[in-house]
Amino acid sequence: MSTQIPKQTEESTETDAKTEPASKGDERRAEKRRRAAERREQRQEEAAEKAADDESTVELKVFRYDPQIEGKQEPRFDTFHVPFTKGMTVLDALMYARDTYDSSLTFRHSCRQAVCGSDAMFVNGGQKLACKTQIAELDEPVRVEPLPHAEGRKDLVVDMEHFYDQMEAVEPYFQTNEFPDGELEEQRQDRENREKIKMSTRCIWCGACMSSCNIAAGDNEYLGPAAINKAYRFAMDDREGEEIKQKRLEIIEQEHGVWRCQTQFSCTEVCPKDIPLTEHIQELKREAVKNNLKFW
Amino acid sequence: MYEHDVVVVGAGGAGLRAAIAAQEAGADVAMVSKLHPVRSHTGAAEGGINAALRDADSWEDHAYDTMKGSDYLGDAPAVEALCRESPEEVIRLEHWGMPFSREDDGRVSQRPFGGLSFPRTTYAGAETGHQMLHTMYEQVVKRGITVYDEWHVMDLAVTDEDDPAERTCHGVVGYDIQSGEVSGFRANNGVILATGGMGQVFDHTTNAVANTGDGVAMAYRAGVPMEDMEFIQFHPTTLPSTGVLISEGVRGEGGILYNEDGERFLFERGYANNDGELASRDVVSRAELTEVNEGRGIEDEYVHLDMRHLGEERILDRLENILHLAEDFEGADGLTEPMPVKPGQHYAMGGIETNEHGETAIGGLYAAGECACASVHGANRLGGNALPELIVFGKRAGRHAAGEELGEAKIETGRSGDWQPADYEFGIEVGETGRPDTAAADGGAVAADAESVVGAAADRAQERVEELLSRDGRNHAEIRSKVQETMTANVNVFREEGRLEKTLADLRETREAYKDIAVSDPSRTFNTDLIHTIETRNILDVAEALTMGALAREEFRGAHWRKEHQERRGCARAWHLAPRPLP
Amino acid sequence: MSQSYNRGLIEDFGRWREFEAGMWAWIFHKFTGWVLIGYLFTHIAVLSTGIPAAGATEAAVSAGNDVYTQTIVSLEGLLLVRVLEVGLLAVAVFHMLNGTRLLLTDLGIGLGAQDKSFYASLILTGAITVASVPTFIAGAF
Amino acid sequence: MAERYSSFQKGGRMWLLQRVTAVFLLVVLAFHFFLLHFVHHADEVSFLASRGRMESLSYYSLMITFLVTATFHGVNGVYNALINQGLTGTKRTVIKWTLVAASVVLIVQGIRTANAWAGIGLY
Ligand SMILES: Cc1cc2nc3c(=O)[nH]c(=O)nc-3n(C[C@H](O)[C@H](O)[C@H](O)COP(=O)(O)OP(=O)(O)OC[C@H]3O[C@@H](n4cnc5c(N)ncnc54)[C@H](O)[C@@H]3O)c2cc1C
Ligand code: HEM
Ligand code: SF4
Ligand code: F3S
Ligand code: FES
Repeated sequence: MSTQIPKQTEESTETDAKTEPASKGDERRAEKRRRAAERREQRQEEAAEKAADDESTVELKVFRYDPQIEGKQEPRFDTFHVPFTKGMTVLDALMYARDTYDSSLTFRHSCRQAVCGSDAMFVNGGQKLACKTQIAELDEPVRVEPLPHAEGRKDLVVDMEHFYDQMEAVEPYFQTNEFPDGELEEQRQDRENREKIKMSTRCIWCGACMSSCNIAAGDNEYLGPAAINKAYRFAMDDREGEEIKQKRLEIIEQEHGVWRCQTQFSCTEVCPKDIPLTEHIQELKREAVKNNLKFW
Repeated sequence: MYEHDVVVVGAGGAGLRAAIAAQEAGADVAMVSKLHPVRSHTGAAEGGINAALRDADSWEDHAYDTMKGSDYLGDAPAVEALCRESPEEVIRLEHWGMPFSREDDGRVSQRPFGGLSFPRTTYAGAETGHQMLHTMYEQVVKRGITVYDEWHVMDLAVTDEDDPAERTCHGVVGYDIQSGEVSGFRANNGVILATGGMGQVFDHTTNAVANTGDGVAMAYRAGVPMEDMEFIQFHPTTLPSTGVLISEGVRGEGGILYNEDGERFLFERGYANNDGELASRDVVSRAELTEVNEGRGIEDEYVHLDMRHLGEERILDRLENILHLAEDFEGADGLTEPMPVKPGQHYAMGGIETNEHGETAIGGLYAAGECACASVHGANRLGGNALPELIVFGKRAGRHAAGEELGEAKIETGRSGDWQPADYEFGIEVGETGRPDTAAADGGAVAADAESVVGAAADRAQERVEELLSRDGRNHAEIRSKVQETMTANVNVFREEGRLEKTLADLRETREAYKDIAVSDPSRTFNTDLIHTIETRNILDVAEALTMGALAREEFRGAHWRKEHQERRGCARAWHLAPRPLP
Repeated sequence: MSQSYNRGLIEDFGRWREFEAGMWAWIFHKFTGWVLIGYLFTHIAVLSTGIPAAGATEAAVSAGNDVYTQTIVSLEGLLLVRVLEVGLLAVAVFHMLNGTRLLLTDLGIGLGAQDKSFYASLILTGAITVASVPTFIAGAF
Repeated sequence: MAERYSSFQKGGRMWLLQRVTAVFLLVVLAFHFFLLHFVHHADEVSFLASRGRMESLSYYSLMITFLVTATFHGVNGVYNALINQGLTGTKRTVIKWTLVAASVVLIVQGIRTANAWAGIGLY
């Protein structure tokens, strides 16, 4: 399965398709697509009705807060009316509002294509990547707020430090004691194994999952779905070898590790990269139990 | 003031690799980046990394392909370094755990790519850049390299000798986006610019919003020559509203381009009678724009890329990702309607002139990655050649800056004789970039010590911030979009002398307007209004250098099309564009 | 530096309209679990009347005149108690069914259908509860 | 970084026990409900009948295990839920021991009741 490939030829698409058979994540994507299509149809009908009312603008209600500016210290919602264009995303609308009405409207964004993970926000009550969320699929007015359970810094910007700390707490780097001999020798990995870790490597550190998880909200030390997923990515990589795997399991088994997860599935629902987070967490729990049973 | 041996500006692929290399060479290194490293635009690359890994392949073949693709404008020593070292760098990434796609025997997969004589594009699914970026960031975490993230570098701290070639760079000045603090970063051994692309010079680009060419502009203001700025790669199929790339795979599978009248214009209008949709990028981009310019574009903006006739099954099997892209970013359903596409800026072949060790003409200043031009891409870049450039030249710059001996460089930098943009007489006086804000305060202080150079630079930057925050004036958005409009209208795929000159005039006017720019948000925290204002000046500088290059290069070569000069000039070597002399 | 702005509980449950299946399942399971443990304590407390009852005469016991039997019979005679019992059944059945769903989840089974299995638990709970009403109410009038 | 995982809890043992007890409870609770509401109707309960059942050793031991597992499962569940809401420090220690004490009381009281029925002297 592939996303856009800039310079590929016909053959390469084939190789790609062969290498990576449809996985669970892909199924989920298909499911989401279907749902989105249904929603879209519904919206289109509504949009038609609306057009009759001459409503080609979108109403955005945006959370505003700045601890340094008098008058903004008390959080409030500002309303912006943005002309709707086909294909407009929440990010497009925010940028329009900022560039047209209020240049102090603040939010993080960069790639506009769901790879940099900067713009996870709380849109109409759900964690979404603004750049990957079509306005046409949302009910109006569109309410945009910063991610819940993170410290608000200003407008839609939240403090990501805690999230980064959790990500970095799981030793998120490849380790092995089993290096191949030659400099140019690869550490071979079979296709199944690469396939197994494929979805877990897609995380873009957006923090949506962490924000959606009630356990993470209650227990600040809980590693959280993204960090556990990161640990999964390495623990399941055969190239690291058994010894390191033991160490990995110890990390995720810490008190605020996998056992905290209560399979809420919220993380899996909101992940913009369709990573089956709950599944990965559950698999690690089982690995850990198996591992411990050996010593009982 | 912060102090390190090596300061790396930017934490994309090139910056991360440079930092790791410098650290391995024993230097105390810090990265300063306006985005958290994993947010860098390297993460958007999908296709792959070219490397001659297989026995049947050789780096010489890779070098040959690269040279040919560059329209023979690449510099041989740089191309050699790229192709020779790419395999070991790719394997190093593999040893760092990068999850490449695999063959049955467990080796990394490679695939064919346009312009390559051997399928040597190593890839990780359709997210090669993402995997590469994250793998390298993981190594940075492992090594505990200092990262100042969300620090925007405003300018370089460079001494101000009259001859730029005699100047020395002692550090940079950064602005902490979170706290609003302005601080100098002193670099004892060297500063490495790795600030990536400049796509925001155009209004339609596959590049990130953060790709504003900051490094290029900072170096330009400091007096470093720019090289090959006029060579910009445009991709023919990007989504109109966001610039998200639609892979050539769609056309490879049989997707068809239609104009508003439903004509398959590549054939029916004779742009590419043989290859049709599969003609090279430049050809297709130009054809699309001609259609739009002649009034046959849809909504006067784009053309249609239709894949419906391939059938749902085949689309879902081979091109499912395209469906998601079109739906997520354009709200279009590729199964039931044609997808809107238009050409978009994709890659800058040129940039800060460097040699094959990443050194620029200014002492202690290095550049690597898309912002640099060691000149491996010449007039056109081969797909899959940018990522190896990041790791090969990132590593070289990092090592060299850390003081490792890499031998005498074969490429010369800052050839003083070539500094005027060839023999071209600009019909119009170009705008004034002014001195770098951050040059040492007193003109005469040639022997100024590093500390005071950086200190003075920081003071100036601080002053500028205060001024921008306190005064009233225009908003950056207006100016930025003016630049983008004129660049897109006139310095895009098609370039005509008159319009290029008009662009210089426009830019000059915009530069005047920029003089009374102001920031309306008074906040000291996450003041993106201020950051965009600073970036807008960089966009202006880069746009100007680019346009001057386009005017000066009187030939049709690689990605550079000139109406009046449809011939390719005989001379093989590129000339270099001079930066504006300082007043 | 900047003061934080915490939207706390309002955020957690004020957006209940947006909750997806997994979240509801979590809330219900929590609720039913708490009800059950609460009931267990009460249950034992009520049953404890069996301790003094054990000291009653054999005749009293046979006649059902002991404290225990009296307590239970009088309690069961209350319609409210019967209704509460039906509620308890519903709670227990849901906790069991969803508990089974969670156990399967732990085994990595059916994660893709977690929303469907939650709805199934709900429907089954309803069905079983309704079906048991006659049995539970029997003799109450 | 390292301090983040300094306090290991042995192998998710509690987690596993929670599941194991759940499996057990699943069977026994169903049996319990069935026996006391469907086979014997609620309005027919009497000390005599209870005593009759409890006098069988297998029923007696089943009920004691039922009690112990249910208590563990329920109390551990509550404790977990509280930890997940961020219960830490002394508060946590206090609550933990309070819960343990409550469990002990519950189990002791339950056993005494069962003993009373079973005619075992200890109550
Ligand atoms: C959609 C797309 C697909 C591509 N596909 C391929 C491909 O398949 N193969 C290939 O070889 N190439 C591809 N490319 C090209 C390649 O990805 C880029 O050229 C390359 O990633 C640039 O890397 P970089 O490290 O130079 O810059 P970037 O990754 O853009 O990083 C720039 C860094 O500089 C920092 N920075 C910038 N300005 C400042 C400042 N003022 N102060 C502080 N920090 C600053 C940023 O925060 C960032 O960390 C693609 C490009 C795009 C856009
Ligand atoms: C009948 C079969 C039962 C099954 C299959 C079952 C299953 C489960 C499971 C799997 C959990 C763990 C949830 C998690 O940690 O993610 C749980 C939690 C719990 N159970 Fe049960 N259980 C059963 C019976 C009981 C009984 C009889 C009680 C009461 C004594 C009870 C009380 C609880 C409580 C209080 C929780 C914690 C709820 C929370 O998270 O707040 N359960 N149950
Ligand atoms: S796991 Fe998904 S939701 Fe969580 S940070 Fe990664 S990409 Fe975002
Ligand atoms: S939302 Fe939280 S509880 Fe587990 S399944 Fe996801 S981490
Ligand atoms: S802008 Fe990069 S993920 Fe949305």
